[in-house]
Amino acid sequence: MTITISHYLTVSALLFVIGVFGIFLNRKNVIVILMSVELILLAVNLNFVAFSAHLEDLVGQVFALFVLTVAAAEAAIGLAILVVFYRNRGSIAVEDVSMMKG
Amino acid sequence: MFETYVVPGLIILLQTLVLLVSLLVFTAFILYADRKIWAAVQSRRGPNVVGPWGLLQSFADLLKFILKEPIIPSGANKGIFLLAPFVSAVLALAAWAVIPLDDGWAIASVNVGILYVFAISSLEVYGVIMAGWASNSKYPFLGALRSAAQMVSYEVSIGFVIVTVLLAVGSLNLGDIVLAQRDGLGTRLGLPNTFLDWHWLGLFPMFVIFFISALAETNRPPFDLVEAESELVAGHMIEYSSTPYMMFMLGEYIAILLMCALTVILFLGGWLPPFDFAPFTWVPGVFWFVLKLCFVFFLISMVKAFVPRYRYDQLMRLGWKVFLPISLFMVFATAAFLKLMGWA
Amino acid sequence: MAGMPILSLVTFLPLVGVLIILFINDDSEIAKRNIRMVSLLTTGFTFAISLLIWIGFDTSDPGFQFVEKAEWLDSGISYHMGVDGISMLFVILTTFLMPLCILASWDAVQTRVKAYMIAFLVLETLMIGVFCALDIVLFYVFFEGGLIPMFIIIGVWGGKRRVYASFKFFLYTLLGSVLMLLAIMAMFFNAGTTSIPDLLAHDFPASMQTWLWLAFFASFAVKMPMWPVHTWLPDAHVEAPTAGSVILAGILLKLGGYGLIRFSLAMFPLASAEFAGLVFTLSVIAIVYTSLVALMQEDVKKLIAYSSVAHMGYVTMGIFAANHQGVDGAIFQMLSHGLVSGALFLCVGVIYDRMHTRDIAAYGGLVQIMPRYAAAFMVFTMANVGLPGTSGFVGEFLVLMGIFKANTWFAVIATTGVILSAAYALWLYRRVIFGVLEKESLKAMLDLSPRERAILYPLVVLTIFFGVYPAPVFDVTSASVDALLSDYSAALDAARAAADVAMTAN
Amino acid sequence: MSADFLSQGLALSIPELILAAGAMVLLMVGVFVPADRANATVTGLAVALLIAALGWMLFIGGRGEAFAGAFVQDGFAVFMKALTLIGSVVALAMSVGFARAEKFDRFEFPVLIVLATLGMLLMVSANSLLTLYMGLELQSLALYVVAAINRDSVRSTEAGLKYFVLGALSSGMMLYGISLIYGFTGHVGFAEIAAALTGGERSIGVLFGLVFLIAGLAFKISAVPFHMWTPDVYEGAPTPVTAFFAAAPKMAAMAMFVRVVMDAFAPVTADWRQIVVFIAIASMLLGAFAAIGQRNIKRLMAYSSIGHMGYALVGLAAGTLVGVKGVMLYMAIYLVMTLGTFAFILAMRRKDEGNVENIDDLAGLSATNPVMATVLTIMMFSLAGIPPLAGFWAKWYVFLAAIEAGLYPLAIIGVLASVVGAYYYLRIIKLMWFDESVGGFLPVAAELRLVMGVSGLFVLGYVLIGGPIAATAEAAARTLF
Amino acid sequence: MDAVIASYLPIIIFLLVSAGIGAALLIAPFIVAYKDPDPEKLSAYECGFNAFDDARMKFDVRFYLVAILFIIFDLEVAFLFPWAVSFGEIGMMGFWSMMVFLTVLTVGFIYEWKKGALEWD
Repeated sequence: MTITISHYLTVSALLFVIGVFGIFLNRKNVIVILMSVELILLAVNLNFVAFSAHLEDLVGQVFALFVLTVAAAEAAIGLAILVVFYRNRGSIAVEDVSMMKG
Repeated sequence: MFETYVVPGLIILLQTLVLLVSLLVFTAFILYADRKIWAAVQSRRGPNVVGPWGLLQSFADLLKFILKEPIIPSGANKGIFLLAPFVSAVLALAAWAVIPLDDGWAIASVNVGILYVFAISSLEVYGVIMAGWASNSKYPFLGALRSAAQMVSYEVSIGFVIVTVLLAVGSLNLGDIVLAQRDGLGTRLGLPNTFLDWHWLGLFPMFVIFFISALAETNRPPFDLVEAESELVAGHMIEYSSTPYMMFMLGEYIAILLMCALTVILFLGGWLPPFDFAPFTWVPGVFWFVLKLCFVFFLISMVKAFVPRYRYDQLMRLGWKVFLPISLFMVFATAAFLKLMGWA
Repeated sequence: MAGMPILSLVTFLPLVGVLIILFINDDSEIAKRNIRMVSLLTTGFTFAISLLIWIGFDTSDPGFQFVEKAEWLDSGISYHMGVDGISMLFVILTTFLMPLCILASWDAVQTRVKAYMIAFLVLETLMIGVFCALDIVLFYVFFEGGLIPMFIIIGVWGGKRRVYASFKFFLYTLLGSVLMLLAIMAMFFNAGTTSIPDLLAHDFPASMQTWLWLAFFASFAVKMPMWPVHTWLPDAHVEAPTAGSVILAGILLKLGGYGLIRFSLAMFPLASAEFAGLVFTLSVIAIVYTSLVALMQEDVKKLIAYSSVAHMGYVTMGIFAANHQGVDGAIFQMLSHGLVSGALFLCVGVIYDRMHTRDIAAYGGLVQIMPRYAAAFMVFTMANVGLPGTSGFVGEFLVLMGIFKANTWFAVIATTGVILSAAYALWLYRRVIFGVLEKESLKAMLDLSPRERAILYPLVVLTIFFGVYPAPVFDVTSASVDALLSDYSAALDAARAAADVAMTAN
Repeated sequence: MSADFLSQGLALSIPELILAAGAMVLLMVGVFVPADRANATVTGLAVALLIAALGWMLFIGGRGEAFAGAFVQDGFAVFMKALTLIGSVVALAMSVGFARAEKFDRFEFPVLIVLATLGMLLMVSANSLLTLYMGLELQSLALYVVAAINRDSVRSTEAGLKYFVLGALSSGMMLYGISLIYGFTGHVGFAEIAAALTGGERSIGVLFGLVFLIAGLAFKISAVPFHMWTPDVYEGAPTPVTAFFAAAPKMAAMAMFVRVVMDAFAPVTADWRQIVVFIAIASMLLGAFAAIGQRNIKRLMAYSSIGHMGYALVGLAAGTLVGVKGVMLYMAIYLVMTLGTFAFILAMRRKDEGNVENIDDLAGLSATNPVMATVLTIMMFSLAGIPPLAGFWAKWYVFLAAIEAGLYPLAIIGVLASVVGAYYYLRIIKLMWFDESVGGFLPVAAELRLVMGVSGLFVLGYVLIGGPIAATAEAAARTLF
Repeated sequence: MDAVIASYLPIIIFLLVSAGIGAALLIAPFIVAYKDPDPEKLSAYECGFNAFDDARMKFDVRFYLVAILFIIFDLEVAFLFPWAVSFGEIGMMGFWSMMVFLTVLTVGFIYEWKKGALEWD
C-alpha cells in the first residue's frame, strides 16, 4: 500500500474533528480545551507538510514552521491566562467559567 | 523484498544488539568507576567485594534489584507509575542510535542527528513528570516539578550552545560535526591538524556552559536537587523499588554518558585523534572516542566529589541569568565573528 | 430676489434660533422667557420670509420653482430644493403653525424649556425640508429626521403613557419608512438619479412599479395614517403636549399625503391605478370604522385623533381617485385639516391647561363662562364636520366628487362618514360647551387670554376665509395638479397601448 | 533577493516598522522608568508612535506591493489602516483617565495596544495567507492578554480566558481552511489563488477551505455564529480595553475579510456570497434581538457591534465596488460612533461607586448632565440609523450596494432588523430623557470630553463633510478592482 | 530501499530493541521476586505520619512561569537550528534577519528580567 495525499488528509481531518469535538463536548477542564486546540494545530501542520510534499512546494513547510511558533506562543499565553484565572476563581472547571452569562 | 528489507534489517539488528549490550556493560563499569572515584576522593575504598577489586559489583546490584519486591503504592496510578521508569530508560538508550563512535560507525547516520538527540533528551523530562505524578505522593511530586523545571531551564542554554556549534559546522549530522573539527581554529591559524582544531578552544565559553548544563540536565551533582537526600529524600523516585528504581538509575547514567558523548562530539573532536599524524592515526577512532568519553566522565565524577550542592534558587539563577544571557550573546558574537572573518 | 436661496433660508432659519438658544442657560425664569422669545421670533421671522415664497410664486408654472441645486455627499445625491404648486402651500402651513405652537406652549411647558424649544425648531427645519426637497434622498433624510425631535417631544413633555406612545410612534413610523428607503435605492439604480424631477420623468417598468409602490405605501400609510396601521396615532396625539399634537395633526400627517401625491401617484401611475381599489377599501374602512370609534371616546384628544384618521381617509381616496377634483380636494383637505385639527388641539389645550384633564365628562356648560372660547371652538367643530362656509367643506366636497367620478359605491359609503363625523363632532361640542355648568371647579375658569386669542383668532379667520374663498389655494395648485394628472393618464394610456400591441402581436 | 527588493519593501512598511521598533523601545522604557511614572510615560509615547505611523502612512509613505507580493499598501489598505490607527490612538488616549482613577496602571497595556495595532496593520496589508495569519495572530495574542489585563479581577480574567479559547479555536479553524486552500490551489498569495481559481473546475477542497477561512474571519469581526465571545469579553474586560476592542480590531478584521474574499476569491464570488449573506442576516437579527434584554451597557454595545458587523457585511455580500465602498464607509462611521459611545461609558463615573456600567444608571441623565446626555442621544440615534445622522449614511451605502446587487431579501431583513435594533437604542434615550434622575456623574475628563465632542460633531455634521469622505472611500475601494 | 527508510529504519529497530530490554527489566521482578504486600508498605511516603491530603496539590506558580519561558526560548532555538545550518548560504540578509530576531528576543528577555520573572524567591 502506498501512502497518498488523501491518507494524510484523512488523518489530519480526523485529528481536526477530534480537536473540535474536544472543545465542544468537553465539559470538565479548560486544560483539555488547550490540548484540543493544540490538536487542531497539529492537524493543520500535518496538512501543510503533506501538501508541501505533494505539491513539491516549500511554502507549506514554511507555513508549518510559522504555525508551530504561533502555537507555542498561544500555548504560553493560554497557560498564563489560565493561571491568573485559576488564582482568581480557584478552579479551572469549564462550568466555573461563567461569571458572565449571555 | 528479502534482500531489500530483511537482510539489512538483520544486520542492523545485530549491530544494535552489539551496541546496546556493550553500552549496558560499559555503563555497569562506569557506575563502578563513579563509586570508586568518589570513594578515592573521600579516602575510602569503594566497592571491593564482588569479583576482583569489586569489578562485578554492578552486576550483583542488578541481580539484587531483580530479586527485590516491586512495590506499587496503593494510591498510585499503576500504568503510568510503571511506564515512567520504562520511558526514562528507553529514551536514554534510544538517543544512542545516532551517536557515531567512529567514522561511519553509527547505527543510523541521519542527517538531523543532533536534532534527534536534542529531541530525545527533551523527552526525558516526561519520565520524571510521570513518575512524580503517578506516585501520588508529595515528595515525588515536588521532586518531579523541580526536576522538570531544572531540566527545561538548562535545555535552553544547551540549545543555544548547539546553535553556536552548528554555526561553525553547517550541518546537523553528528558525523559531519566531528569531521568539521579536523580543520578548525588551529588550522586557520596555520597550525597542523591537532586537538587545537576542536571546538573546545574556539568555543571555549560554550564548552564550559555545555559541560555545566549537561550536569544540570542530567540531575548530576552539584545539581542533584531532585534526589537531594537531605531535602527531598530521592525526588521522583521515592516510591520506587526493585527494577523500576534501577531503571531510573540506569537511565540517568546512560543519559550522563550520552551527555559525555555529545561533549566529545561537539567539542572534543569525536573519534579524531589529538594529533593528526602517526602514530596517533594508527589507533582506531573508536578508541579515541571512548577515551575522551571516559575523560569527560571523570570530570563529571570529580565534580560530584568535590563541589557542594547548589540551592534551588541558585540553580535557577545560574541557568536563566547567567548561562542564558551568555549563550545568547555568544550566538550573536559567533555569527558576527564568522561573518566578519568571512568564514561562513 | 432671484438667486437668493430662499428655500434654504426658510428651511434652515430655525436652526439659527437653535444656535442662539444653545447659548442661553435655562436656569432662571428670565432665561426661559428669553428662550421662548427667541423661538417665537425665529418662527415668526421664518413665517414672514416664507410668505415671500407665496408672493414670488408663479402660479402658471407647473414645474418646480425657486430651485437650488448643489453637489452633496456623494455621486448621485445632490442638495436639490424647490417647490411646485403641490408642495408650496404646505411650507406656508408649516411656518404658519409653528409660531402658534410656540405660543401654545408658552405657559404649558415649564420644564426643560431649552430642550423643548430646540426640539421644535429642529422639527420645523425638518418639516419644511421635506416639502422643499427635490432629491429623494434629501426628502428621506428630512422625512425620517423628524422622528428624532418628535420622539423627544412626546416622551419628555407628554402625558402619563408618554413612553409607550413615543416608542409606538417612533417604531411604527420607522418600520414603514425603512422599506421606502430600499425602494428609493432601487429607484436610484433603475433611473440612475435621485433627483425628483428626473424621477418624475422616468418611466419605471410596470413590475417594478408594483413593488416600489407597495414600499412607499408602507411608509406613507403609516404616516397618514391609514387603517389598520393607524393605532400609533391616538396614543401619540393623546400623550403629546398640545403643541406636539398640533404639529402631529397639522403637519406630520400631511407628509404622508404629500408623499402619496408626489411619489406614489406621480412616479408609479400604473401601480397606483392597480392599487386604487385597495386604497379605496382601506380608506372607506378607515372613515367608517374610526368615526364609529371616535363616537365611543371619553377623551377629547382621542376623539379628535380618531377624527383625524377618518379625515385622512378622504385624502387618500381623493388622491387615488386620480382626477382633478380628487387631487385638488385632497390637497385642500390636507391644508384645511392642518388648520382645523391643529386648532381643535389648541382648543383642547386651552381647557387642558386650566383643568388638567381631557375627560369629556369633566366638562360641560363652558359656554356660560367662556363665550369666546365656545365661539371659536364652534367654528372649528363646524369645519371639522365639513359645514359649507368653512374650509372643511370645500375639501371634503371636492374629494367626494372626485370619488364619485372614480367609483360610485365607495363614494356612497364614504359619504356616510360625513354624517358620522357630524355626529361625533357635534356630540363632543354639546357635551363640552353646552349643558349645565354644574361642576364647581369649572366655574373659576377664565375665558381666552390675549395670548390664546392671538393663537385662535387667526385660525378662525383662515378657516372661514378659505371656506368662502378657496381660490387662492386652487390658483397655486391647479397648474401642478394638471401636469401631474396629464402625466398620469398619459402613462396609463401608454401602458394600455403597449398591452394592446402585445396582444395583437400575439 | 536584491537589496533593492528589500529596501523597497522596507520603505513601504515603514508604518509597521515604526510600531514594531517602537513597541520594543516602549517595553524597555517601561521597565527602566520608575514604576509610578511608567504607565503615563509609555502611554504618551505609544500615542506618539501611533500618530507617527499614521502621519507617515498618510503623508510620506508610498503605495505598492512588496515582499514578493505578500504585503500590499494600496488605497484600500491606507484607508482601513488609518481607521485602525485612529481607533487605537483614541482608545489609548481614553484609557489615561481610567488608569488614573481605577489604579489600572500597567505600562504593558499601551505596549500591547501598539503590538496589537501592528498586527492589525499587517492584517490590512496582507496579500497572502501567510501574512494574513501572522498579522492576525500578532493581533490576537496581544488582545488575549489585553482582555485579561486586570489580572486581579475574575471577570477580566474570565473574559481573557473565553476570548482565548474561542479565539484559538477560530484561528485553528481558519488555519485548517488555509491549509486546504493551499493544498488545493497550490498557493498562498491572493493573486495566485485567484489565478488558480479562475476558469478551472473549483474543487470541493477549496470550498471547504473557504468555509473554514470565513468562519475564522467571522470570528474576528464577531459575526454570528462566531460571536459568542463578544458579550462576555466586552463586559468582562476593563472599559478602556473594551473601547479598544470595539474600535480598532473590527476595522482591521473587516478590511482583511474584504480583501480576502474580494481579491483571492473573486472568481468564486457566488460561493462565498451565500455564506456572507447568511452571516450578515444572522448577525443583524441576533444583534437586534439579543440586545433588547441587556442591562449592562458594555454588553449592550457588544450586541450592538454584532449587529453592526452584520450591516457592514451586507455591503460585502454585494461584492461590488459600491459594496466595498459601503463597507469602508460603514466601518469609518461605526468607528466614530463606537468611540464616542465608549468615551461616554468611560465617563459614567460616580463619586462613591467609581465607574458604573448599568443602563439604569443613566436614568434622568438629561437633567443632571445635559451635554453628556445629548451626545449619547445623538450617538444612539446614529447607531439606530436615523437620518440625518452619520449612522444613517453608513446604512445607506451598504444597503445601496445590496439593492444594486439584487440582494433584496437581505436588504429587507436588514432594514427590519434595524427597526428592532432601534428599539433598544431608544430605550437608552428613554432612560436618559424620560425617567427620573438617579444621580448625575462626575465631571468628565478633558480627553473624554474631546472624544465625545468630536464624535458628536462628526455624527451630526456628516451631511456636511460626508462628500470628501465618500470620495476618498470610493477612490480607495477602486484599488481592489 | 529508499533513502529515508534507509536512514530511519535503524532507529526504529534500535528503539524496538531498547524497548525490549526495558520491558524485560521491568517485568523481571514481577516474575521472579518475592511478593508480600501490606498496607503499610503500599502507603505513600510522608515523613513518618500518614498522608493527610491529596498529593497532587497546588504548586508554585513559578513552575508555570518556567514552563512558559521554556516554550518561548526553546522555540527560538528551533528557529536558530536551520538558520545556523544554512548560515553559509543565506548571506547578509539571513544574518541580519536573525540578528533582528534575536534582538527582539533579547528585549523580551530584559523585560522578563526586570519584571522579576527570573527571580526564584
